Amino acid sequence: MIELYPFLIEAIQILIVLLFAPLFVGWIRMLKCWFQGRTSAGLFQPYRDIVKLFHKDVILAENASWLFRFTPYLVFGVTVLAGGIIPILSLSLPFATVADVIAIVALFAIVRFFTALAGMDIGTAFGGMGSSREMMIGSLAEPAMLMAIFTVSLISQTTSLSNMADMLIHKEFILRPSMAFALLAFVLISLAETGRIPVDNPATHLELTMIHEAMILEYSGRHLALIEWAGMIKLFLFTTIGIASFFPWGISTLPSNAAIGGLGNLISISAGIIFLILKLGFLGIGLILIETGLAKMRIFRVPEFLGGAFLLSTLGMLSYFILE
Amino acid sequence: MMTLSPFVLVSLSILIIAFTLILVPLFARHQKILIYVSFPLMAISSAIAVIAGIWSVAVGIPESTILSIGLPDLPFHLRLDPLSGFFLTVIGLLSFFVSIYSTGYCKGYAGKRSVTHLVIFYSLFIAGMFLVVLSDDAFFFLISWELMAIASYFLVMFEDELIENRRAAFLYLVVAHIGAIAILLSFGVLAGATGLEGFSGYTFDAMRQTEFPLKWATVAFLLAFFGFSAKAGVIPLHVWLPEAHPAAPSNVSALMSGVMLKTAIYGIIRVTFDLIKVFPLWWGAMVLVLGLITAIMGILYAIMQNDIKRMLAYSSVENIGVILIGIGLAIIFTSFHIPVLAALSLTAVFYHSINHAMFKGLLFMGAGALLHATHKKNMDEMGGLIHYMPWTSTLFLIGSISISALPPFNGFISEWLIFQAFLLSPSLNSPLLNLLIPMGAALLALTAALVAACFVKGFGIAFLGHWRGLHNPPLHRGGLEVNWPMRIGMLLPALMCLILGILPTMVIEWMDKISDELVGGKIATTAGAFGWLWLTPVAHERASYSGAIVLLWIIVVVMLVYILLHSRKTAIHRVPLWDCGFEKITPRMQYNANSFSMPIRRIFGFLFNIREQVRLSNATLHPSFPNRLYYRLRIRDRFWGWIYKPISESSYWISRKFGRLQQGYIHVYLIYSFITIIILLVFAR
Amino acid sequence: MSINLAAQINSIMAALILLTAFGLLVQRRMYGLLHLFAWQGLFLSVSTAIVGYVSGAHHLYISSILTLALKVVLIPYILHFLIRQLHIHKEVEQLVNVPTTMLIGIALVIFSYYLTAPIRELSTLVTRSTLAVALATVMLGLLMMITRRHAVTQIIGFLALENGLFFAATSATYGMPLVVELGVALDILIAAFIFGIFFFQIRTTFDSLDVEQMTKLKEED
Amino acid sequence: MTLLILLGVSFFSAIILAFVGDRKFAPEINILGSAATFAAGVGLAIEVYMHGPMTAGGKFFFVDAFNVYLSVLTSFVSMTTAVFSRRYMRWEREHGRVGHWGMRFYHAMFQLFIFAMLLALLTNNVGVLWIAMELATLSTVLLVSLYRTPTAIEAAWKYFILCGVGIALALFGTVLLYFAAEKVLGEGGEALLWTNLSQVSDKLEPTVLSLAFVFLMVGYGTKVGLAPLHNWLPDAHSEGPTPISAVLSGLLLNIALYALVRCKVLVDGATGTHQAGYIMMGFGLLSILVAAFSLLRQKDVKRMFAYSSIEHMGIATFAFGLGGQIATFGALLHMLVHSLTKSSIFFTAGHASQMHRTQEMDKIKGLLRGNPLVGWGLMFGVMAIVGMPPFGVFVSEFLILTATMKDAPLLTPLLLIGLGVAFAALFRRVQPMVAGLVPANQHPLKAAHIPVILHMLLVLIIGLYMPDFLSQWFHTAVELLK
Repeated sequence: MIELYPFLIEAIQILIVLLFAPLFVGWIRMLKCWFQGRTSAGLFQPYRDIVKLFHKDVILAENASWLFRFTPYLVFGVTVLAGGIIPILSLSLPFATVADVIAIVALFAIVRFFTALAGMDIGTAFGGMGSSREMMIGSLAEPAMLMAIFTVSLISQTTSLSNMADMLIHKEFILRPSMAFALLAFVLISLAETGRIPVDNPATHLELTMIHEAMILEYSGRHLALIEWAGMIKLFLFTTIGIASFFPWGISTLPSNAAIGGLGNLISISAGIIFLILKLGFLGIGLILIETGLAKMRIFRVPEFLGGAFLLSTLGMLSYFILE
Repeated sequence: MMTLSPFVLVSLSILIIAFTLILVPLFARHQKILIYVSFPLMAISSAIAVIAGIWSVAVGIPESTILSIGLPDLPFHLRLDPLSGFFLTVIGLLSFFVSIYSTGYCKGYAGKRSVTHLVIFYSLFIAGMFLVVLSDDAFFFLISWELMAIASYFLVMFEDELIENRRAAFLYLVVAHIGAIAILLSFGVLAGATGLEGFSGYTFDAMRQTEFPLKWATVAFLLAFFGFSAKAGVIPLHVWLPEAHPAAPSNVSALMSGVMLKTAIYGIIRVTFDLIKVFPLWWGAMVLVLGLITAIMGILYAIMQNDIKRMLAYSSVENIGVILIGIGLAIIFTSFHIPVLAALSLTAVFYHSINHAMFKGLLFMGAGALLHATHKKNMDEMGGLIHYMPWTSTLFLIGSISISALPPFNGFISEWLIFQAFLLSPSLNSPLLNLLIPMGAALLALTAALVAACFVKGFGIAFLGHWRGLHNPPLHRGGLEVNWPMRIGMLLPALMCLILGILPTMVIEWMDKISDELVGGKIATTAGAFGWLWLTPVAHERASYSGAIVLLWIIVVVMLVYILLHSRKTAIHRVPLWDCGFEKITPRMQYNANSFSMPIRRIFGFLFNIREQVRLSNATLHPSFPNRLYYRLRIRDRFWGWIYKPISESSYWISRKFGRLQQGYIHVYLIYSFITIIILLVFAR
Repeated sequence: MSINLAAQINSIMAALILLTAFGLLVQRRMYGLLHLFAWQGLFLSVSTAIVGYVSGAHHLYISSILTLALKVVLIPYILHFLIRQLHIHKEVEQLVNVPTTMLIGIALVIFSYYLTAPIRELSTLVTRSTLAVALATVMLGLLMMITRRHAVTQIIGFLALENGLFFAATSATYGMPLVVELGVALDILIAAFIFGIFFFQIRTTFDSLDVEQMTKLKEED
Repeated sequence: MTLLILLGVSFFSAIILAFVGDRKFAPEINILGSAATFAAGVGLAIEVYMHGPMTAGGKFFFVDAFNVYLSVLTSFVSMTTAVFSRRYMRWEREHGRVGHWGMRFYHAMFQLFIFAMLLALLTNNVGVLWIAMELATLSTVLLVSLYRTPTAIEAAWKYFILCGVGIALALFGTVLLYFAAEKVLGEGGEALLWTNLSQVSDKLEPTVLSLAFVFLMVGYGTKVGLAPLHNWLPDAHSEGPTPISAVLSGLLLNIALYALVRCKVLVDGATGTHQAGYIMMGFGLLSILVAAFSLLRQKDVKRMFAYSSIEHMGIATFAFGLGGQIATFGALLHMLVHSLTKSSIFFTAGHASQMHRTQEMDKIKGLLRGNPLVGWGLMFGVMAIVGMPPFGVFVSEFLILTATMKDAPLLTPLLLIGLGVAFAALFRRVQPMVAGLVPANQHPLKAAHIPVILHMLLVLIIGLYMPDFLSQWFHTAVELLK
């Protein structure tokens, strides 16, 4: 018989994903305000926004097709699915085997694909612009992302995230140039993928610089809420992917079955949660340092930025073959 | 009395085609009846062929027979083994769908022009493809190969009153024929190397039995690879493809792009793995590099196109590139004697072949539906069709998702398998590969991402937004939807895309015999080890994927969220566009195909021969406020200038020189004979 | 008359034939050409008769008579008739000037001698040495066709060439089998009529027999 | 006996037609005569097939597998051409391109021409072979100038002079051959009989024979139309009436090649080297290349196909020169399928130019729609001639190419360039002619379909299934030509 326990952990993780994502964003915004010497709206502002949006009516453009209305649900669902797969609390999640890292990247690709289509659906100049730019960025970021992850998966001889993390934890730690390259590349890419400065600015509707915002311009009410929430989860997930593939230490490694006994697991899980919170906190600070340090770049500087990331990740893979 | 066997079935299906051909003249007068009789017959015969193919792959025992016709000492040999069985299945499947589709599509011609030729050559075309995979000796192979080529040539030239169609057909035929000659030569080399007298060396069996010396094997392989690449559209031999596919009727271009290119893949695999068998590493490297170039260039060219069928054609080039990558890897692994990995890459190859057949067929049929409804090929004159063609748009969307390798559809599986193969390659030691593999993986990843961009453009421009056409924005909603046969013809491949996406383990288990026969490696044992639900190509701790669960999850969550959100009634207000408070937006303000691909054009522009003209009408107050603006963009394939133009020009130059021989002066002619005889006498002496 | 004497006479004939061939090569006037050609035919028939006498191959007499009839009487008469009909008895200039033609001709004679040298070693016939002359005559005929730009002169060159062939046949091999000889003679007769017709056709369509005009059909443009 | 009928019929029908040439029923007589000839040919073929090679008329005639299949081919194609010329020449007569005397002349000469070719094929005497060749030339010279246009006369004149000179050189070669032969066989007619020569060929004097072969090569080569001696051919083909072009390139070239091959066998026997073969290969390759590249710049439809004939004769010559079982088999087959295909192409091209009142290809359009038979006939004819399966030419080219690949691999690139260029050139021209809408300058026409369909069917059948007796013949012929 299948035991419920693993699924319990799975449930906890998904819950954490859903709840922590806005919190993380709130944390980042708060930090940002502090760094810029403003008073922040507080840690829980994102929750309020989402709830508020959920209660609003939906204002839909006349010529919006079913695709436009379907996209938010799909985006949300896919993102949550990814959240169920990435080892955040435990390495032995029942869903971990559903998709390996390539598939996870592909899941994010689905999100992008449909968001871009939705952006074109309503037939505005901005929507098209956003989609076009998003696809351009994506088509450069996605391979770079894959390459960065591949470097790690070459080292750990697997493409499933849990096993990668597992390897890293249990192998003795060596400083690998390839890892360094991969990490650097990964950071750049996550900035681009999650639409942060210097690639995109989540906080602006300044028309000509919009990318992600331009696509979802026409969304409102619960649709917008879903998309925003999914966006937050995406940011959260990228961070946790980074954690899982570069600093997995602290994630619970115990095989999740009752044989070990509930208690040990519970401890390791809760320890995992604490570790997670700490890591997130630091990563948030790092992110903010970057964001306040850099200025948003022109759209046609972005390819160079991403090309750099692509180059770095490829270098990482090469250096694995050459140096190690 | 003969017992029923795959071979009997396939002969039956070919007989049905012959029967159809006999029927055609009877109904030539009544076009509608002709359409309703012939295409269903073709569908039946294709279905039978599919059964035969699946069956023969499942049993995995080759059957062969010898017809009594052919050359005096070289009768036609036919053979149905798992490899040919698999490709028979692929061809049969798509031609089954397309035949259903054609019943609806060809009605569009009724009254306008006679479809008799279309029917004849369509049947011949399918028969040719069947025979190609069935033939088991060089001579018969070439005959069926050229039968296929000629038939498709006439199909491309079907609407022959247009000059560009004629040019396309001509280009296609020339490339195809040169390729065929190369294939002929490679068979000649192989037959010569068997050392058998007379014609007995020309049977594939004889070639299978012989161990070829490397020198001859290399010559033969290069010739064959050249020949088949010409058909498959490997860059730089791809130029005919984007010309011919738009020219042909859409059901034909679906077949050409979906399965005719696959016959070339079949040829490469047959010659390399079945006939030659042993090969050095560098063949694989060459194929891999060519595949990478083809893939990346193909998709970049595809993104630049505005004609939807040209776009699809170039994307076929890209897919062929991906398949070649797999073949290259398979060759490499085989030359390193790692049968399991070779089997893995070959499985990826087969999987991608059938996938591409499905979604490219679907997409071309969709393009045909667009053509059928709007009589346009240029995306910039469509737009907003999702409101007018709900079925077509949905099916086209599914095709786009599958081709963009997004889970849970089929495109993802094959791409995923190839990535796995890439990531497993470090286990072999060769400095060359250590540099090649990462590059390969990177370029493949880039390609995959660009495909998504390309099809967002394709679907977005053609189906979404407002009607972009200058005049006649189409009428009421759903008004343009195509007839039922066409919908069914598109629906079935869409379903196949989903099935292939969620049940990979079963399919791989089915097709495992082929790679076992060719490279002596199986992966089904490991692939299905974790249960039918999980695809674990090598080992479950290495990598695993379950399309079914992904699909299930997405459905569940979406439903859940939907229900949750709709528990409380919130109104939906339909309002005009907001667009940042932009005033009076017109459809002309939308992003069009050119503007969509502009960022990528900026990045990769150096690969193309681009001429961009912007002219402001002079009567303006200030250059920044022109009242009219004229923009023109021309994107050319660089390979024309690099390869094809020089060849044609030089041959014309030579012909001018030869023309000098004949000046019309009889004295000069006499001098020729005079000099000839003097020279010969001097030699004879 | 002894064999040697016959052989000597035959070689004199050969010399004369060669001489006439050269004469044809350089002769400018139409009638002159005609007469030279007739003379060549005469020499040919004489030498044929002599060879026939020497070898005792009597069918050679027939062919000698044939030659006399055709090459000395009939064809010159036809040509004469045509020339008068078509008023073309004027100077006919050449494409290549005379000295060059002569030089080439001499070179050809040497060449054909060098060519036939090994063969005459093989032959046992008294007349073997004349093969070189025959070949030379053929070559000279061809050269004449090349250098002359007038239809009639080309025909004469052609016929001279055939004289050379006949001479080769008789001198080198004591004559071909009779049936062949007859057939060849017949062919020449037909040919004669055909070019007769041709002269009229050309004349009527081009109102001159200058071959240089007939250069419409060509490749270069 | 059948042999005498075979020759006699055509000869006498020539005489008859010389008198009744322009009557209403003259074409029918023409057809009847050639049909009878064909029947006799088949009869002869059966005899030979039953009893093997035979001589007749006191060793004057000699029939073996090689020449019997050619004579059947000759009589067959001449029959179909007669059928074709019935409608074609009537049209020409009605449109006043040919006059009363022209028709008489045409019919008589047509039969005479057939007679000459059959004589050349069947005679046992190398000298008579030469005579027949000359006769064949002379009988067609005035047919080429039938239309009396300046270009026609020019073409005929060139044909007459060039082939005359060439054939004269061939006679010189024959004389040399006789010169060598009479030492072995003694004087008299015996010494020129092929049957005797072939037996003693190894005793013949090599130096003499190699000299002889040079003259024969240039002589008969001129008639085969090998570059650089080919210049008469395009002119003659393009200017003469189409039936004549059809038989010229379909049959006469074959006969000349036949004579050449016969001589080659002797020379090979004597010299024991492969010299003759090399010379033939050289001529063949040169012809293929020259013809292929000249094809690129053609404007006149019949002229273009004349060049394609040069190319194919080049291929056959090359294959004969290459020697060996497969190559020779291929060459024999190629002679057969080429003459079938090419003559049917000329039929359709002739009708096409009648429909458009011009031979300029730029003005010929929309044949598929205008006259399906002519259009598809031309299309498939060209597909066949460029060597596309499943037509017979593909088989022969398949054999020749693979043989070349085996014996002279370094020459294959040249061969391929030739074939590729010819393919592209022909299609580039033919496609616009057949495709497209019917132009204004096209007039309907009652075409003669039987010959075209018959030829194409035969070529198709040979391509898919070669009957046993045919391959038997070829194999025995290959043995003869060893």
